[in-house]
Amino acid sequence: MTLLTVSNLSLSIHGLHILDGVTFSVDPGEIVAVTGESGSGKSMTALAAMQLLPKGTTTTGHIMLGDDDLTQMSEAALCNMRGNDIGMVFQEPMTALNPVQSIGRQVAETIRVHDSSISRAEAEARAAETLERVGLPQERFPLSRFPHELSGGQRQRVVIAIAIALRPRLLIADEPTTALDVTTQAQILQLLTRLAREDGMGLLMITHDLAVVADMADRIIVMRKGQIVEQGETQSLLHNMQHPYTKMLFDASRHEVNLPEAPAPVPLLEVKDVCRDYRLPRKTLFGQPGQFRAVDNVSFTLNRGERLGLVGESGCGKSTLTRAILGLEPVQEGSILLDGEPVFTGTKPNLNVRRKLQVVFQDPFGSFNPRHRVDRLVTEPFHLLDTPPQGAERTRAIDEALTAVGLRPKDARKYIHEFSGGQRQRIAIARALIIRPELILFDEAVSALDVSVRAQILDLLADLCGHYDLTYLFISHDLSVVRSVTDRVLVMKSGQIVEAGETAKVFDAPQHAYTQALIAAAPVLPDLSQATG
Amino acid sequence: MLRYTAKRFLSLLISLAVASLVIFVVIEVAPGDPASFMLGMNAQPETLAALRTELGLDQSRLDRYLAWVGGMLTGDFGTSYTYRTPVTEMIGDRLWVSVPLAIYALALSIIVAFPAGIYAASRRGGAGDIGVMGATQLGVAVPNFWFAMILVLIFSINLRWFSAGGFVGWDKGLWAGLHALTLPAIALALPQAAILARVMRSSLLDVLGEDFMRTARAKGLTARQALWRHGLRNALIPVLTIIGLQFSFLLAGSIIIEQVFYLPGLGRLVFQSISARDLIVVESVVMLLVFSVIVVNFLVDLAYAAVDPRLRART
Amino acid sequence: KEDITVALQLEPPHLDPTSAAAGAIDSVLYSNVFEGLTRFMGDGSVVPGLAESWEISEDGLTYTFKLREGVTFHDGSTMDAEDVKFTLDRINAEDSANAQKALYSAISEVNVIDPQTVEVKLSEPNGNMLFNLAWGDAVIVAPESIENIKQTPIGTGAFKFDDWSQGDKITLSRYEDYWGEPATLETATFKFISDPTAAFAAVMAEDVDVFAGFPAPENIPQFEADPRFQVLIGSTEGETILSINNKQAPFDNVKVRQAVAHAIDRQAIIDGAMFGYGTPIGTHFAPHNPDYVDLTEMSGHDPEKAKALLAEAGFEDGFETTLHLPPPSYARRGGEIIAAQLAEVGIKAEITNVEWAQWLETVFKGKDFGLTIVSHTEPMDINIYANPDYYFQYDNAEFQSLIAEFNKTADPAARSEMLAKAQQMIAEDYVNGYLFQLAFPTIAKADLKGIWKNAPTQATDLTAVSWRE
Amino acid sequence: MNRNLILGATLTAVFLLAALISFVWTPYDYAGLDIANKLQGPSAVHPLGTDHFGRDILSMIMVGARTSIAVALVAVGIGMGAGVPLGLWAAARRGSLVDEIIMRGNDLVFAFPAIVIAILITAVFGAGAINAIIAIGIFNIPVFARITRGAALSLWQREFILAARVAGKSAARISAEHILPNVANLLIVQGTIQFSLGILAEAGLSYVGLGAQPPVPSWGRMLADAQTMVSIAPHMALMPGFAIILTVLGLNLMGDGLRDLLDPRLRVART
Ligand SMILES: Nc1ncnc2c1ncn2[C@@H]1O[C@H](COP(=O)(O)OP(=O)(O)OP(=O)(O)O)[C@@H](O)[C@H]1O
Ligand SMILES: Nc1ncnc2c1ncn2[C@@H]1O[C@H](COP(=O)(O)OP(=O)(O)OP(=O)(O)O)[C@@H](O)[C@H]1O
Ligand SMILES: [Mg+2]
Ligand SMILES: [Mg+2]
Ligand code: NI
Repeated sequence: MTLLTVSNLSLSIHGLHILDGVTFSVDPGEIVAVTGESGSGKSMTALAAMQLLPKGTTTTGHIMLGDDDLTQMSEAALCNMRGNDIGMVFQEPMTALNPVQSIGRQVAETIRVHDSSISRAEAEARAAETLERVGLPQERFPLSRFPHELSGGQRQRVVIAIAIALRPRLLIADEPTTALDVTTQAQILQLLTRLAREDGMGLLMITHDLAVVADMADRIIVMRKGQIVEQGETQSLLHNMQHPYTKMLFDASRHEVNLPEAPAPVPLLEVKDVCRDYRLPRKTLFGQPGQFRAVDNVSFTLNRGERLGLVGESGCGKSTLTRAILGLEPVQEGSILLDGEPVFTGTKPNLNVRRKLQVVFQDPFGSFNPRHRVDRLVTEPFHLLDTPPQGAERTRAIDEALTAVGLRPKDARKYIHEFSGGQRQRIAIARALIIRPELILFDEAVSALDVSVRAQILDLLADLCGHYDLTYLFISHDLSVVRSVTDRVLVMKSGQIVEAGETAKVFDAPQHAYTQALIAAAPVLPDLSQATG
Repeated sequence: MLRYTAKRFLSLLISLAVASLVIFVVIEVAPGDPASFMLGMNAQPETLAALRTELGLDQSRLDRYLAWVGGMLTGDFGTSYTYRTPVTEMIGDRLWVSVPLAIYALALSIIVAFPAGIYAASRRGGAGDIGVMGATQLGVAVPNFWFAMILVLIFSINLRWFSAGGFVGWDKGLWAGLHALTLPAIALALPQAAILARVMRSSLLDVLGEDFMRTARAKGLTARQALWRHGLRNALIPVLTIIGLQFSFLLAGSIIIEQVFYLPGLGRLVFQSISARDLIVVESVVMLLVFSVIVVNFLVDLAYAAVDPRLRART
Repeated sequence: KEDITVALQLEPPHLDPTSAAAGAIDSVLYSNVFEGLTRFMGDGSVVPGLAESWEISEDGLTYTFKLREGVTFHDGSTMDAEDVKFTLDRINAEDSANAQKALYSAISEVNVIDPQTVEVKLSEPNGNMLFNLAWGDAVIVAPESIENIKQTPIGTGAFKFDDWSQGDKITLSRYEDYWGEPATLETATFKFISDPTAAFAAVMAEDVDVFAGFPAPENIPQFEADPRFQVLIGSTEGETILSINNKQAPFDNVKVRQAVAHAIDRQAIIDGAMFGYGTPIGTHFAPHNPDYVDLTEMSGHDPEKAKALLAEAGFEDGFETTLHLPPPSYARRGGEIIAAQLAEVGIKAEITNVEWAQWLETVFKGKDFGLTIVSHTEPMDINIYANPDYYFQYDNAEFQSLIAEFNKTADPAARSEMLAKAQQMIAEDYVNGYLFQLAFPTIAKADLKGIWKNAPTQATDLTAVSWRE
Repeated sequence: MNRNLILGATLTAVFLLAALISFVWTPYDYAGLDIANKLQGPSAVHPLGTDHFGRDILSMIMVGARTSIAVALVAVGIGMGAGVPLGLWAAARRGSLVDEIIMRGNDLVFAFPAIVIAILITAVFGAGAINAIIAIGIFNIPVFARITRGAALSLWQREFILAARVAGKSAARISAEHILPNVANLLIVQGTIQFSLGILAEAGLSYVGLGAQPPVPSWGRMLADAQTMVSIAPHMALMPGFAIILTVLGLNLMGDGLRDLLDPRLRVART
């Protein structure tokens, strides 16, 4: 018998259609993955199952949990059901917990709220047990801890503990790992799978990471614009995709680009023994302020025309290194030379060098002043030139840059909010290109993008390499992306470079234990061409 | 914590030092001489000179500044020019009116504002919300001295429920004291309550939109339970800031209200002293007020830590 | 009921009437706590106080006072001739802080004849001496208690000082060993309410039993209509005048001063600022005084004449000047009206509201003003016109010698004549704009009796006050 | 459009208009005394009645609006003029000594009891509109400095600022080009709030006699004059009281409305 049956669910918020005839089911012990582009209604489907929809929502259709229709239930009955029969794990571990309550209390609350006869001590004992199950043993993570005392992955486990404390029949997990680094992500996914398998719990998991989907789901649901475009058993769906959108999605995830050959090695950027310390607040009154070494003795050379990758988990110092190379912050030790000139002389950044450098950031939304038009935005680097182009010359430069990244010259008069995320990232690249820099730094430039958009940007990059002989440093935590757009790669951990070498070599035969762990943890899409072929 | 406290203490000392200098300079350049004020129109020159010597006004400004600051460091604020009593004693007396009044007003505004803010937030967009918010807009717009006038007109002159002002003294009993402070406290509390209710509401609304509130609901808590158990404490942090600011304001800002109700509080003392050019009293009271603001802010910071464990760790 | 709460506008700065000019000290303590050799009665007459009787020598240079028997200070010590000598010597001492030192400067010597007899010698005759000795500045104090007198006043009156909670109230209680008729009231509380609104509210709410010198005349009709209260409108020694800086151009021109005087409509000021309470005056003299000469006609309201005078003085188009207004409402309100009236004849008076301290500094001491409004509340103070350095800077040798002469004269008829002449002189010189004699409104509970109606000096004499059964 | 904004803007406009009209026309001379007709209640002749000198209250309120608005506006101008650059500067040099000094200075000004200082200032320099403006303006400076710094700090973390730095722009230039336009909304909203507080403050100061000097009317002084007459001529207190309340209400509503309008976060939440 099925656990959750959603039939013909349609949903609109203030008259705006969000979901349209969504029908699917989840069996006990089954893992069902929901995937699809951003805004396709995945989260809304999950919230509908919890009956926690935002105000002003109207629904039609049925959501059956066993024999009960959730859409018909009273609020009291729903409260009783939530947490007891259905547990839910939300996307953002940093904010999903109440910051001012200890984790023990938050877990115990689920237990006590549904059965007030349970004593506080007993509830805490059970909370401890649950936390143990999700890998937070009492010896190291006592109940009295507060959320801020835990890492993101650990917090996410607490959220899971809250959701599974009463062993619900169904667990809904809405993108439970997007905010986590690959190694932690692997642990969480493992945990969820175990829970489903061991307890016979139904798991409805929402994710946009197709590798994860393919890896662990029994069944896959693909959504687009509020509709289910395709669903089926994982293996059969993967090998026999019907809907073009599904195909496009999977293709884009696996997208690889062909880079032109790199020219003969001539050093362009030389980073020698660089260290960057952050001052920490003093611990004691007269004690020395603590130092945190975010970049620790890093050295490498980047040759002209070379495409270098930099990978490593979140917080390992990648962005700090970027800022040092850009000359935005001084380094404490070592030297950074571009074309033989230091990027930072004395206390001032060297404008001569700055001019040869540009950068593209991760956030396609935050990278632009919302109050300026595109022409003004992309010409900002002209400020570095002694004689910035004026009038017609300037217009030509803008047209050229925009055309190069696949936009139209007339986009120049628009504001940034009139563009999609992918288009914004193109504009960011146009801004980087406009003064023809010797070196471009990409700091997580594609991490925030949809898979399909990401594929386009990567293509653009490869294309530009052909036309402009780009030299770049590409920073990402996404190994598959780095693999396709770089010649050489550096692996960074806790501020140090632990491994360096040709990209293909490093990925196929990692030497350092950390690199191995990183590569092992990264979920990979099964090579479908092989299976079908 | 130690370092934090020490740092705060240092900035407190610097603030006080700067404040003392500013106050002294500003007050000293004010035209008007305490001695001639005391002696009035028909004062004889030699009488005046004698009085000036007696008050120490013939000393140089620097000497007087140093004497004043030196005295303060030993807890001696000097002697009032006009009243000839130790300033410390006078301030002490006045504090017995001003501090209870401030606390009373604050308590009133909290009692009104918290439920109103919570009610409005939980009925967001509804008639109740609009009603409460409209009332708070009005509350903020009403000048408190005008409100005080109206209160006196209605409750003292027409209904005669409360005395029109003055303070009976705490020796008449707690009840009598509170009764005397009721109208001034209401007048003071009105705008404060309105502001507080608004802050409470918007802070609660912010919290209600937080992810952890959804987590709480997913656990099976009702909307009300989630609000009380998870919403309030988090919403309290910005509210505390405002309360801290308000307390300082109430202590110092009640000058006009104390004037309307002729309460013998700090505000009136300062007002009288300014017009009597009782410089030493003005200087000392202003110093005290500055000090109290800094101390209250410090206490508010500590209160944050009590509410928010994240801050406990940092300090 | 044996207690009373009296409200006053001003709080004394301290409690020694002999070392400050503040009338507020007298308002609380005069006759209640402290007594002098002579004293004022409610009608302004001077009667024996601690001196039972006196003799004045022929030449007017020696006064021999016979003191009352059995007078004790509140600390139990007896009041005798030594105390009188101490008091008078202290006034004239080098470092004396007495505000009215000039009144007593004629005293050259004080001799104790026996415990009940004091002889006071003058360096020149002074017809005002008995009057001067009735002032609060000459009340008898004891050397034993002089040290703390500013906080703990010890006198000989019917009430003794109990407590002062600064900024709020002073309490007195009956002195059982009083030499004369003991007070009927057991305790008296003086509260200080300067704010007119608060004053009104306090009386209305019956928080106070008496408000002596009620500051808001506009509310008086309401009290009159209310059977709970009685309203006493008394007179004061306060000549309210528009003071003119006689040395500042163009006011050094008597025509200009005269124009100002004619521009002013006294009645409008009395009605507008004082709601009808106040007696018009035409010179610097109290109308209730038998020697008063009504000269109001000399400066009647006549804007046309004022304009003509201005034209004569060369100010066809008027001129600009300043008008400094101290805090009392007679000045602030009167000032607004006067400014409007002056504007009608072309004089533009820019109003500056000042506090007392500032007024004393800039106007009184600094003489940096064109016009100002102030009430001169000292009794018989026409002699200020004899002081060329006085803030309005009237310098007339003839007037000065007249006053000098007057001070030496003891003959009542001659004195009256001289006073009339003095009044005439300043009115003719249009020294200042003479507005009105300040009224002294007292609001009291209907069943109180024995309250002073007038204020011959600033006093709130409670010795005869009692509640009707 | 938003209800608050419309209501607020209407109220504000009414008083603004009244103030402007008063320059060319008032029903009566605001300073014209007519003691025979004092303390008249509202009537066809004097729509809002007359005061204790027989002056027309409507005319006085119109001219008083001028005073209130001028004082509050200039005080806000001072606060913004000094506070915003200070805030921008502090944010640009965050963590440095300059930042520390500016912020501590702010704290210090905040720590001073505003009303006491206002009274002191007017005691020192004399009562009058100009000094009231200075007194109110000084206490606006830290408000704007703080708001500006707070918003600017978070903007400095944004990547478009980093991009501007990569383009080699100086901190001053970035502050002017990128930071200021992006905090403008916030400043406008805070501006209306401070404006309304300024009107209240001016009323308070005038009430204790330290604001604009006669014969120029001011709402606060009208209230002070009315005080003792509340029981005989309540309209004298009610009219200027309502004028203050309605203006402040209008400004606050407008501030709220503007905030809703300008804050995209709320805009989304509302749809
Ligand atoms: N509270 C809301 N009010 C109105 N519309 C909303 C609300 N929340 C979401 N939507 C809209 O509903 C649609 C579906 O949103 P939903 O959150 O389900 O997308 P999603 O598939 O989870 O996307 P993502 O992968 O980005 O999380 C979107 O177009 C979104 O803009
Ligand atoms: N201003 C700062 N003060 C103190 N520590 C900092 C500061 N900025 C960064 N760090 C620390 O330095 C380390 C490296 O940070 P960095 O931003 O370079 O990481 P990253 O590799 O770019 O991570 P991510 O993938 O999350 O962007 C982190 O541990 C971070 O906490
Ligand atoms: Mg989602
Ligand atoms: Mg980074
Ligand atoms: Ni007189």
